[in-house]
Amino acid sequence: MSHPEILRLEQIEVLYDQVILAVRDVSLHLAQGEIVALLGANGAGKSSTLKAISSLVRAQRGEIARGRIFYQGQDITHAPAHTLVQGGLVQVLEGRHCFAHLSVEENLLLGAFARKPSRAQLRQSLERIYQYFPRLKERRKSLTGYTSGGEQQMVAIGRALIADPRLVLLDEPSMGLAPQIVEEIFDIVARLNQQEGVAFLVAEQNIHLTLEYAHRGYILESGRVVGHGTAQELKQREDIDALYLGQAVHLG
Amino acid sequence: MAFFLEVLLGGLLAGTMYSLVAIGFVLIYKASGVFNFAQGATVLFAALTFVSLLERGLPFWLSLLVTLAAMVALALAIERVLLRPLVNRSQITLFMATLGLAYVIEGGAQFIWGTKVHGLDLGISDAPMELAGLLLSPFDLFAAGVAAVLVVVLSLLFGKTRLGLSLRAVADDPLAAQAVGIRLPVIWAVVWAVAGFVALVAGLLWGARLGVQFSLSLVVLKALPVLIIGGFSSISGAIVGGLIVGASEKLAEIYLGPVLGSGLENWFPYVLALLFLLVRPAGLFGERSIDRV
Amino acid sequence: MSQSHAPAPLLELSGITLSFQAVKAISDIGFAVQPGEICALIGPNGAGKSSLLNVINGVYQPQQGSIRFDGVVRQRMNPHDAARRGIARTFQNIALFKGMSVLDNILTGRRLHRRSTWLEQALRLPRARHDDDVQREQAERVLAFLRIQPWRHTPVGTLPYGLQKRVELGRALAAQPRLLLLDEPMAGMNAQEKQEMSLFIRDINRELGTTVVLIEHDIGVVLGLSHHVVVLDYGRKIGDGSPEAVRNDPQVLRAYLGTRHTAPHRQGVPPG
Amino acid sequence: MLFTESGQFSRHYREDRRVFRLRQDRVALWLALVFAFVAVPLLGNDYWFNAILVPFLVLSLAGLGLNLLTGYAGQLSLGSAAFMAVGAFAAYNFLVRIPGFPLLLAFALGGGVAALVAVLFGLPSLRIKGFYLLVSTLAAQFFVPWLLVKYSWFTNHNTSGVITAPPLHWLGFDLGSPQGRYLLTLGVVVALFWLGKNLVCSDLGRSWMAVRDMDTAASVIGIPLLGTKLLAFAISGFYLGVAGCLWAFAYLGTVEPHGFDLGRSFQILFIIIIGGLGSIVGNFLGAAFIVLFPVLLSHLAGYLPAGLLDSGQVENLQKVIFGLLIIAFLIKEPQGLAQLWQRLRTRLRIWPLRY
Amino acid sequence: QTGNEQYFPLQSYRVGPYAASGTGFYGGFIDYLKYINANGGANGVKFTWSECETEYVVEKGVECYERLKKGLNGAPATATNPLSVGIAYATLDRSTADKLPLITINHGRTDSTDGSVFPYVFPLQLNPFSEVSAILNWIGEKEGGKAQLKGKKIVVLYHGSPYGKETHNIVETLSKELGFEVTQIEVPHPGNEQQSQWLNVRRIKPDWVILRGFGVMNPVAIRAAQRVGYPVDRIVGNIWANSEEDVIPAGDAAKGFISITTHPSGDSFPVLQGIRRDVFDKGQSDLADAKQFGTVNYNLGVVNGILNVEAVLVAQKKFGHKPLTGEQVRWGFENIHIDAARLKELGAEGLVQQLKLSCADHEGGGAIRFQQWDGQKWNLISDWVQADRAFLRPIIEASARKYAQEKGITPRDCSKEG
Ligand SMILES: Nc1ncnc2c1ncn2[C@@H]1O[C@H](COP(=O)(O)OP(=O)(O)OP(=O)(O)O)[C@@H](O)[C@H]1O
Ligand SMILES: Nc1ncnc2c1ncn2[C@@H]1O[C@H](COP(=O)(O)OP(=O)(O)OP(=O)(O)O)[C@@H](O)[C@H]1O
Ligand SMILES: CC(C)C[C@H](N)C(=O)O
Ligand SMILES: [Mg+2]
Ligand SMILES: [Mg+2]
Repeated sequence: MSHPEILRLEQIEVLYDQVILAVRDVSLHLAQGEIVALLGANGAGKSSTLKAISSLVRAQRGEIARGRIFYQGQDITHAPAHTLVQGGLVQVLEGRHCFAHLSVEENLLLGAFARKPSRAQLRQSLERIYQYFPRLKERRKSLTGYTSGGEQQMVAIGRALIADPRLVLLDEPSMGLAPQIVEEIFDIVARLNQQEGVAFLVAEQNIHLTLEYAHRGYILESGRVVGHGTAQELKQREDIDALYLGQAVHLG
Repeated sequence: MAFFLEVLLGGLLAGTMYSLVAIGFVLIYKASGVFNFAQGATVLFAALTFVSLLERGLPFWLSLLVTLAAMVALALAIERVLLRPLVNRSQITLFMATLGLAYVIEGGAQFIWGTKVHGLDLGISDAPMELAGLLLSPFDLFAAGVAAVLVVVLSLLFGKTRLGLSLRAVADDPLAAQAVGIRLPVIWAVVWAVAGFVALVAGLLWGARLGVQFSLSLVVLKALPVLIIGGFSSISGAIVGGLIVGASEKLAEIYLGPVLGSGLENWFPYVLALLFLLVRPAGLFGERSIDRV
Repeated sequence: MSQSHAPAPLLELSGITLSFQAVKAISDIGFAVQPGEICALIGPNGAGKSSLLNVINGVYQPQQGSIRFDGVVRQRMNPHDAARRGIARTFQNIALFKGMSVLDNILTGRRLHRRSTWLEQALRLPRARHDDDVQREQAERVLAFLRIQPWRHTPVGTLPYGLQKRVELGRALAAQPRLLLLDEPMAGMNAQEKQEMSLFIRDINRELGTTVVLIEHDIGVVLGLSHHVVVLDYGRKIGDGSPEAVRNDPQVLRAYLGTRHTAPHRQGVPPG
Repeated sequence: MLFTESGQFSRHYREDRRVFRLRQDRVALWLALVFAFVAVPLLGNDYWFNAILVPFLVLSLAGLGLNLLTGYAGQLSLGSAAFMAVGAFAAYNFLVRIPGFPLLLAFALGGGVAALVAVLFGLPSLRIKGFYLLVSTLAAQFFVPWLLVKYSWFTNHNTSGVITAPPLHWLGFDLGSPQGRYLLTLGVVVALFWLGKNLVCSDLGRSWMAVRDMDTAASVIGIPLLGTKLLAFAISGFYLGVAGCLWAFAYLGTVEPHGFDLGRSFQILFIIIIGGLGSIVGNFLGAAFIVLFPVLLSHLAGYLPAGLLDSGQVENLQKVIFGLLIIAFLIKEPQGLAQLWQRLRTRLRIWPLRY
Repeated sequence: QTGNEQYFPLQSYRVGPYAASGTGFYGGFIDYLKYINANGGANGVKFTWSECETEYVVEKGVECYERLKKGLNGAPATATNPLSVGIAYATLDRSTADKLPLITINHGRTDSTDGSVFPYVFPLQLNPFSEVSAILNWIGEKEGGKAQLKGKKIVVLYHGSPYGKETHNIVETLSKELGFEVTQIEVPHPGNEQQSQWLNVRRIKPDWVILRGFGVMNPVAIRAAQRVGYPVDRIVGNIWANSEEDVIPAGDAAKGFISITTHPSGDSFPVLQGIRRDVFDKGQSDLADAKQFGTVNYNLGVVNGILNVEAVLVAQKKFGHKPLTGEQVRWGFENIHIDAARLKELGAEGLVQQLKLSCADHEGGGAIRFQQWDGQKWNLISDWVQADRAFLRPIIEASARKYAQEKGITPRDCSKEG
């Protein structure tokens, strides 16, 4: 790719509780404006890799035991999480993680604060998110804890997008969402990517859908990168499909 | 009747003194979800530090400043040693950690400043004035005023500012808060420092009344029912709770005491709080816990 | 009651309305589930699917409407009664008992089948010991069925997501329910795991004759697995019928599936 | 090969269900019991019995009582001392008012009365959750001593509200000597621990943990929340009540209601935090720590050069260290000493291998 | 070591809610022992001691007791002085079994005055009953004669603990006897909130308030009195509401507050001068805070030292000039007789009252003086006022008999002791 690189991981190793080795050896890179898929079975280490990048592993008794991470050319291996957010690197956590006692709108606002926007800017950003997710506009005053699972997922994604990020780490964005919304989300991803050049690193179980939108992909197994290539290549690799991605189910 | 009013009024004013301690509690609960049992110990620490400095000849304002600095230092230390390593752990764990913290602060304060009883004179008279046939102490009025100011300022801070929203977010889900770029250590340090300031205010007022000594840390037990009636996460709840507890316990002691036996003031607020809870399980103004499946 | 040869429905909801302050989560919904069928609930996010399950097993109390389960009509259930009368369920967000082992979790599901009292158990009287063996055997069968024996003594909190979902299913299954309510049992799974899970659910239905009500967003799975689909949107029922009928209903397509799903799905369970 | 496990597979569920699955554990347990019942009474001295062993055992029992409620059933309580007080004063009244009342029966009934009171204060637990529940147990904590002080009937009209242990006789044995009181305590404690261990391994124990981990899910499974919680309060109250009897009669010999104050409740809470929430051996470990640690420190202070620190300062310092230890435990070893112990055993089991 | 030592196990407290009392008391006690040692000991027998912090907590007190009761390096334990009603109660049986005198100076179980039932317990100088009786005698005097008490209103404000409750019944009895109206109001421990109690006082408008407090309760009471407008010079603090630490925190509100004492403050007594010379000025004082020298709590410690040492000296006359066992010291206590001449020898005139103990009477004195706080120091405002001991004695004996019955104790026959 001719684009400059936005993210590079060099032989990352992630250790939880000083004993559980969740990521053994992951190296990968993303160019600016690229959508890259991170694929792998449950427990392969996708989420851990993403949290390592966004510096959130430490909040879960984990640490990056080895390796280095560069974001826009800077070493961010040990940078505190908030500086990354300010630098345009945000993560959508797996499992929603909304602020249950805050309203939907307050959740979104919090996502925007990192940029220290003016009031007018805030309004504007909010409107944009509500355009993406009209459902959220309806529920804007409700406490997020009482909204449905899918609504919470929208809040989590909206909260990340409102920050005008350069790189978004999306962890299982489709989980619990209705098919229509899933598509919409990927459409939004594609649009942001094309129009504003936002880069995405997406960990997702719905492989086929993901590979449709992604440019490239990496396959993780037991905390290691065991394969990578363009989306096209990956789609064609039957063996990988069978091994890690599962096949269409045939019920007798 | 006049006597009834006097009791009522006295109770209400006494209640605001409880609120002062309760506010510190609420602050921390609201901003980090920590049920901070060490708030009482912090009150002791603040008052003791201040008085000891005063007695060593520092002028009033300088002592205040130095004490404030000490409270900030304490907040930083707590953030570093306690909150940071325990981030994302269960609320019960954090609660228990504050029990340990209470020991550390209590022991530390007395280790540094000794166990002597100190008098503290803020220059506000506690001698009663007669107002429309009712006895009122200027000191009580002053304390009530301070509490009112604190409540207004802190409510504005929480309700109307971005900082306030961030604080509430941290209490809800520290991990997500980090993910949206909130600086947890800073938030915590700020909140605990503000709570330290509130503790100092409470410590000075309580200290002026009781003398500055060990049992200051026990006022936390008076603040608990206040909190529970008001709800853990509401600053105005702390005031309303304080008023309710103050007034009702005095009335109960005076009018119920002769029937049931005196000294019921110690448990009465708890039983009252219990009754409140049965009707409103999260206190008058508290956030209900959300458990949907 | 009605036509004699059609078996009476196991579960019949009518006129269910549920609102939370301003939000109307469910309005006037009614449908029936026949014994032995797999009924899928689908619909956009926030349509009220989970709320409906909560109504069925008494976690939420509807403001209006009635629930007929196994011939008995009620305005409301309470969770405990529902459990006693044979309704078990799993949750959208895994609700396992995190501090306990897999086996213990499954054993809690057997609770209502116990014959000995706590005092007998505390004193280890013979009846309690015999009871222990019986329940343990049943639990082992569930473990074997779901192929999770190797994790028997593992605390569930440390298991991977997919296995946790399976344990949760096991806990519900251990109760030997007549009606099994499953809230997105396959969310967050990859295709292979979804396939396994689908097979489990189908086996439960076929071999044990358990009636299943299931919420699922993967339309492929839904079509492949269910006998009967109910579609909700904004708290209303907008479709009710066989999988094929529902799939071709334009209203359903618009509200839920989105345009690209008209073609048979790329993944998941093909119909048949 | 003391710690070998080879060949010890569970062939029947019955074996799998045993309180201790490994033979060496059972052997160790029997050895420990023999040691405690036979060797200790022969070897110990007054100081050990009166000042260390008896309070250690009683506090372990109280810890178990609270652990059942808090560690297993997940209901936070700061009223443990109040339930101890109820047990002690109830038993006292049985003994004083009914001549010749059997000692152990009085203990059991004392525990029973405490259980009733605990249920009373546990009633709100269905509606009130988490920290808010503290208010209920704190209400008990303040109300009970007040009641006992206020109505002198409870203290048999003693002017200052203090009760004194009647002579300790049982089946014709005089248990008044330090050894006697130790054996009495040990016997009661061992029996109740056996019962407790069975309980937590039973259905009720699982129901408690289910309610603790997620009560909505528990109720959906068919666990009656109120009944389960109340039973936790009752059984916990019973244990604490019996512990209160032992505290009053076998340990101090005399108590006033304020001897069971909030400080004691905290102490018991610390026992289970340090020992390990939801663990049975943890209660012993925690109690041992709570009893021995201050004694050890103040002994150590005795070796400090005179004048360096006066005893008051040592006490303050001890407070600080104690607080820090609690924090350190919560950070490093959230499961308490029980976990540490477990790890040590695992090491030994696989020794000399490391993993 | 020489083996010529007599040991004091000190269950002291210098932290916790009552730290101020403990620090002064044990400071004075230890300083006195040092003073004696500096002057050759008790007939050559030196005193040793070790401290064990109880924090005023009963279990710690018990642990300390058990730990120290055996003596130190062969020096036998002399007597225990826990200065806590709770610890005293908990070690009462133990010390009797161990034959170690238990000294509860100015406090304790009143009925332990009866030495025939409580052979090893000594509520020296002033038991709680004598305390109230003497206070009422003085109030009577003030009102112009005991008969004038009739119809007067008195409020007793007491600490919610066994110590506070101890006098509940006797006050009622005395009110019937003397005809005054009494209201007894409990202040829950620790007593840092007394508004409602004082509002009650305000409603009752009593002629006098007797304050039976301890620790914080005292300054808080004084301030609360001021707040409800009750004159502070109508409050009489009891024997544990009489120190500088009780009034200083109350600030100006305490000016005019009256309390009783058995041991006036000040450092002009020869014995205190001696301590100053031989201990304090040599930098050997136990006090961390030099200002506590000569305060009420400190002086009580000195008095306690004087009486403990006196018991040893008395016993030495009978058993020889050597270290004595607890049992022998007990004999010493029962034969203490301090008259004016002896007081002069001790350099404690005005600091200690005349005392005569016996097998049947473990209190011995029963007199108090009154002092008033002027904002700086205590000024004595009365001479020794005696309690009505003859009136109290039968009540005490009855109570002791009841205890003996409960415990299955056969009382000693005091006529055979000597
Ligand atoms: N906070 C944690 N503490 C301990 N172990 C953890 C923690 N988080 C993850 N792990 C472990 O690390 C390994 C990798 O987990 P990770 O969540 O990164 O996988 P994943 O690929 O995201 O899986 P999934 O598809 O289920 O989300 C797993 O074995 C998991 O059990
Ligand atoms: N306890 C509650 N309090 C307030 N509102 C609620 C509550 N439970 C559900 N709702 C609201 O009711 C609506 C239906 O929610 P429900 O969880 O049933 O949706 P769902 O169909 O399961 O959606 P999803 O597919 O996203 O899980 C939502 O808008 C939700 O916000
Ligand atoms: C002797 C004193 C220290 C007694 C104390 N007032 C108590 O409450 O026990
Ligand atoms: Mg993941
Ligand atoms: Mg749902």
